[in-house]
Amino acid sequence: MSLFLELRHNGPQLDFSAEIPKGQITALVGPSGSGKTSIIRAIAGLLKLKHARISLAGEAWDTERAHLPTRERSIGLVPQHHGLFPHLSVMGNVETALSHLPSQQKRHRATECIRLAQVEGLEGRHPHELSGGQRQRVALARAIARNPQVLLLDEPFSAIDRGTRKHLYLELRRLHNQLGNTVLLVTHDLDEAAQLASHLLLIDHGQLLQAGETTKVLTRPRNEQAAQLLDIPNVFSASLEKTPAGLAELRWGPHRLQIAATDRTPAGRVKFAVLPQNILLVKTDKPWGSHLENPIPTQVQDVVALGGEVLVSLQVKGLNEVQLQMRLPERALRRYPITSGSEVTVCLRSSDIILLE
Amino acid sequence: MSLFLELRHNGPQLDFSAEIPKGQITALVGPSGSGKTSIIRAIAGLLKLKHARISLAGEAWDTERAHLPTRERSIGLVPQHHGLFPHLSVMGNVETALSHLPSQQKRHRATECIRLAQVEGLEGRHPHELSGGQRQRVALARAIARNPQVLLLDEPFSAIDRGTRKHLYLELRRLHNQLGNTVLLVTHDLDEAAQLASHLLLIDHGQLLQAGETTKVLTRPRNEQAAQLLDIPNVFSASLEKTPAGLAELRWGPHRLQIAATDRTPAGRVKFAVLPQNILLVKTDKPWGSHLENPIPTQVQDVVALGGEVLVSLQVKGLNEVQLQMRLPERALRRYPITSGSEVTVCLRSSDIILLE
Amino acid sequence: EVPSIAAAADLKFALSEIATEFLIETGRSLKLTFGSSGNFTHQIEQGAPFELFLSADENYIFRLAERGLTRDRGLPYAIGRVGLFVPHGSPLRADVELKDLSATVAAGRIKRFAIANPDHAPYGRAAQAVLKTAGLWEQLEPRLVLGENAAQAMQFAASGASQGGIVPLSLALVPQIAALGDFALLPAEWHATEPLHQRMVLLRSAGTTAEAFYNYLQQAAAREIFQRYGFSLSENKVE
Amino acid sequence: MDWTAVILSVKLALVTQLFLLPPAILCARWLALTSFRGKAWIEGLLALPLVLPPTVIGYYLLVAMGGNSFLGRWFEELLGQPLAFSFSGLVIASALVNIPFAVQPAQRAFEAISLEVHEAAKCCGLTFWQTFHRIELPLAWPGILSAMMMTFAHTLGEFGVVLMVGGNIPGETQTLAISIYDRVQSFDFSAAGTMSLLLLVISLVTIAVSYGMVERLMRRRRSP
Amino acid sequence: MDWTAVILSVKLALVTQLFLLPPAILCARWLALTSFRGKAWIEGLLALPLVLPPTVIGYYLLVAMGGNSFLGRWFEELLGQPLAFSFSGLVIASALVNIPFAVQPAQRAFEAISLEVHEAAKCCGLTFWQTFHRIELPLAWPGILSAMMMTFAHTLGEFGVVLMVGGNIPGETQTLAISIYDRVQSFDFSAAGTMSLLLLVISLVTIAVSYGMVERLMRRRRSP
Ligand SMILES: Nc1ncnc2c1ncn2[C@@H]1O[C@H](COP(=O)(O)OP(=O)(O)OP(=O)(O)O)[C@@H](O)[C@H]1O
Ligand SMILES: Nc1ncnc2c1ncn2[C@@H]1O[C@H](COP(=O)(O)OP(=O)(O)OP(=O)(O)O)[C@@H](O)[C@H]1O
Ligand SMILES: [Mg+2]
Ligand SMILES: [Mg+2]
Repeated sequence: MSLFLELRHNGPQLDFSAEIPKGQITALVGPSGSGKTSIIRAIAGLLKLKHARISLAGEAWDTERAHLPTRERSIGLVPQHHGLFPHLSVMGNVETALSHLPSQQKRHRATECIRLAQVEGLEGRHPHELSGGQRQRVALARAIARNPQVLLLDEPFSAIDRGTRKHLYLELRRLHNQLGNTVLLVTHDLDEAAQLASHLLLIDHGQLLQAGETTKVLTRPRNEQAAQLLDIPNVFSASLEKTPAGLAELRWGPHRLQIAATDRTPAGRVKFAVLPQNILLVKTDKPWGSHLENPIPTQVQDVVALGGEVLVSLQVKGLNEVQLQMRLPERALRRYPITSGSEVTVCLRSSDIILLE
Repeated sequence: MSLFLELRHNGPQLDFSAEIPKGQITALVGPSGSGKTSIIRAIAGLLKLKHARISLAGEAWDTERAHLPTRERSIGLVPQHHGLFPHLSVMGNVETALSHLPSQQKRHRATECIRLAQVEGLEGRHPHELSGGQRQRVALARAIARNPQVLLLDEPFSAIDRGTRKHLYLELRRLHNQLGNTVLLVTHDLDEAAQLASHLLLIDHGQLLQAGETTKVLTRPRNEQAAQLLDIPNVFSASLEKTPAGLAELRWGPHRLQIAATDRTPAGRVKFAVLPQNILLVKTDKPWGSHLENPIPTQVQDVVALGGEVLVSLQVKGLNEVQLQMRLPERALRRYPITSGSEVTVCLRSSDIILLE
Repeated sequence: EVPSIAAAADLKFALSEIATEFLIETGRSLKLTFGSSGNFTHQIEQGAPFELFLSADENYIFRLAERGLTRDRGLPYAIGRVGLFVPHGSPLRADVELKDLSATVAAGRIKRFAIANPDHAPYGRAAQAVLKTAGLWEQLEPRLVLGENAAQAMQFAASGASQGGIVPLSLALVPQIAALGDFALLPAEWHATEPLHQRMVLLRSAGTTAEAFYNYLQQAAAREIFQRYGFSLSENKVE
Repeated sequence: MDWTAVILSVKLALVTQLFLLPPAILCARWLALTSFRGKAWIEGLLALPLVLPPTVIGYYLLVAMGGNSFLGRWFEELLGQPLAFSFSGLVIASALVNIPFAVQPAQRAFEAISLEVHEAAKCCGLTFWQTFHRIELPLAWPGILSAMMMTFAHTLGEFGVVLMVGGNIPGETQTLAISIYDRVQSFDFSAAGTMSLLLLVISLVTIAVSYGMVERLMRRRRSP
Repeated sequence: MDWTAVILSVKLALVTQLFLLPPAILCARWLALTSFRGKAWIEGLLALPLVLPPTVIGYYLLVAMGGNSFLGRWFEELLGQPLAFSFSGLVIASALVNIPFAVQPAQRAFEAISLEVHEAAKCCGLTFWQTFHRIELPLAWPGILSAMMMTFAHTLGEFGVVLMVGGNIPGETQTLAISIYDRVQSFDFSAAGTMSLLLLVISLVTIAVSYGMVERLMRRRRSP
């Protein structure tokens, strides 16, 4: 019971197969040009691929032989470029998606969707009289109007400010809870994915890199490419050694890092990653003692403040080429001021070290 | 020596006057539909307003009487909807902005801009063969090609992933350092503003709410509306009292908050704000003692994890309607687990309390 | 039922007047349609609902008769005459002997000279014959502009766009045209090889009114009107 | 003033539009939105009525519709009267020669509708006809108006085909254009002048008012 | 086969385009991109050459060009030969009656160019002419081709005006259309048929090939 996809094409390049859980919000994340829009359009039946098998809970939409026309697929689409009807008002645009309803119900339902999408008051405007974000929300209202089984949202919030976005997140979640429809959300914003989506598909060059629950994918990249896409800067090479006690250890230049037991990965060269927010700063005046896990001596290279947070670049002692990125709340530095050049020790807790494939 | 603006119009509504510092990157931030695009278009000379005075370093672009045509303004524009020429290849699109150069130099400069905008390899493609983010970058390449004195970027990175965005930030900054041109950047992303812009204009409903250096504006909203736009949830009412010692104190329900000395604000009802990341959690096992500034007893209502960070909603004791939002790194909760219902004390340091107008 | 009558364009004024007389006398009205005789022939061959056809060229009548579309081979109603028309402002003078025309042509001062298209217009053939008789054909041929029919040749000449033209007498007598230039009637012998026998015929579908009008056209009253408009019927019977 | 002819002309122009436009618009839409081998040849064929001299087309149509042809006899049985020299015949002939005017502008207008809009219509679950009349037709409106105006003007002014097929029968097939032509042929310039002026004024007013209306409509929706 | 007439027809069609298209396209662009009071009336005026019967227009043009008119004399002095019954006169007449075919399709095509694109051109610092030939013209190409094809076809087929203004002079003003007409009038149906067929084939090939080329061009750039 899911939205099953198997897509192959070139120009746009696609070699993709995935199952999107039914009744869940799934985020589709990947760099610009990776094929997200193409996948969405293929599901909508707007892009005909060399090879496409698409089925929703057993109902075949695309097979080798058949191609269900778009209008017969129960979908709602917010395209990347809104695609409103230029000759119709906002109300007219939304009502167009409701042609199956009698006129009064149509007006009622359209008004409701316009309210949900936070564009009430603009019903009589034509698309060219709207701002970019308003157009996007009208497109959202139009997409949800038919209560589609599959809601395809191609960067639906890209032109919308944080405040409005929050309301829309709430409404989208509420709507989704009510209807239990399958939502596929294309986004560049990992926070957005984290807040809205229970599942996440990570793609690049038209290929699936990693799929799974959002929090898992976000904090446990499977390989270097995924780590890069998830914006995790700290990816390093080390060699894995198994200790006689059945434990594993990473030899990272002169340092040894204890890691959580791993059976799968064989000894040898490996890559590992650490999230910047998981790097602990050892405060010299605190009695940590035995709490110190994998302490690494470093020298501060650079401190950049980013509205409430601080990004610290650390040079690891004994590993000249290696830069470690650490993220701290600004407040943390008030009491332990760190400046470029100062020497600090950080901890990489074994449970925070992610072995990459 | 700046870009001076005085704009008034209705439909789109504008009542705006500001000076944008020359040779700086200034962010234009405001909710969807607040008039950002309209301002950009007015500066470009594409939107004729009821009243417009625009001048760049003394050179009048718009006055009561005169209107300098767009092509004579030294601008580069990345419009919100890219607006590429559909019949020209990527190379052709960029070269079109270089019609003043001889053909060979044209090709050279276009290639350079295409590289800067991170779309090399796509020179021969037509716009319909590009992804949304690629189109945006081509528009960027075209806008910078002429080395304009004023670069107008209307959400230029909205469809671009984090990784590519970072490269573009770097390139934009480098370009800006080289040329010292004036950049006006429309964005919804406060992080983006913080990373790129030295100045920030906050607008709503076509009106200027606050202008100033980015970090100042981001951490010191002037009024409640600004706080809301900057996504600061903790805005409360209290009454200001001056102590005999010349100090000031806020009476907030049963609590008293010491605040930094303020001469401007008269005693009486005031609003104040605290950034969620500036709320300190008092760890019960730590010997804080006299460090405790403005301690507030609260009860935890809700804990939401957001990829590496945690949002905690607190119910302030004695103030039933008041909810305090606190942001912590996830790690902080590992050692002091907090769950819904537990009682915690937090500190609002006097320097972190922002009095609003 | 009011019968449709097809008549050559140059009969417009004459026939309209006769039809009015006919109406006064008999109380029966007619639908008159004027146009190119060639077109009418095409149309009648395709079953056009005309009951009487007055052609500018008897050959059309014979063609239709051969195809069995007419009652008989009809009767002549007039013999056409042509003359030289010279618009005001032209270097040419209108004389009956075409002397001035010869001189002007020889002097190269004729730029354009209008006749109807001899390929298919009888007046064109007559004009050609006239010019050949006068020995001017060779010189004038490169200067000719060819009207689709006699009326168009008349327009060419009357508008002043051509310096002169050989046109039907019947048209030259129209007051509007007479005001635009001078006219000299040429002797009929000059185009003896191309006599302008104009013939009318009742078509197969002709009803009583058409028959009555056909007869009326042969009466003296009608002849008199024809005569006035330049359609004389010579004494010697053709046929 | 020949009012019978005026009325006949306007009637012919309207009836021609009535019969020509629906199939022409559908054909234009089909040509605009599908792509197949040999499409250019079909487009070429549809332009051909412009190429032959009207009188010659008229002649061929006359032969086709005349009592001697299969088609002519068939229609005669069907309608009880011959097609040639009747108003019906005139409408058919007029519709045929106006095909290029009706199809081309409409086709260009349908082609100009963006892919985005077509896709949005599909995603809204609209059927072919819903898409056609709610989305495509309103967006193609300026081009369709061009088609209407050119057809209208050309039907008023057309006289070669009409003369040949219709036979210039007053009240039945004598249009204003033919009537004017007759006046000019018989050198009745003042009547011809008056009638031409009337024809010009009728047309000018009709066309200008229609364009004015569409322009106001379009101003409401400049491409977003 | 009357090859002189064939060549003359094609020459007339080409020369007419040469003189008519540039001003017509500029005028179309102007009408498409500016908005002013009374614009609809200008559009209406430009459609009027379609409204009058060709022979009648031809007659008025003949009078205007004839030796008795001011214009006629002026031209005669200028060219050394009268305008009426000359190829030059034919070109002028033909250009005049083709105005509606040339302007309307081009105007619709210019109107269809999106505001975005116009603004982008301005921001790229393009001058009026640069914008016109690098951006607007290529984008309006399908409409301009429509204009060209309709003008081409109509010039080939037009015969009322041409006959009146040209005077049917072999080699100078006797076009193929007139030649065919003459054949039909003199009941030479087989020659008329052959020549019609030739005219149709020439036109069909020209038009189909042009459309085919533009279609391939357009496929490269379906709206993004
Ligand atoms: N018609 C086409 N021919 C060839 N390549 C194409 C075509 N359309 C798209 N592409 C390429 O296919 C890739 C995927 O495009 P797609 O629009 O799906 O990307 P995306 O993931 O949505 O990117 P973005 O985040 O920038 O919108 C891009 O690299 C694009 O350049
Ligand atoms: N032609 C118009 N007539 C009336 N109102 C208009 C018109 N164009 C825009 N507006 C309104 O003016 C306001 C400002 O629009 P603008 O496009 O400048 O907003 P924006 O700040 O760029 O928003 P966004 O972030 O959504 O792009 C919007 O509320 C919009 O609805
Ligand atoms: Mg995309
Ligand atoms: Mg905007």
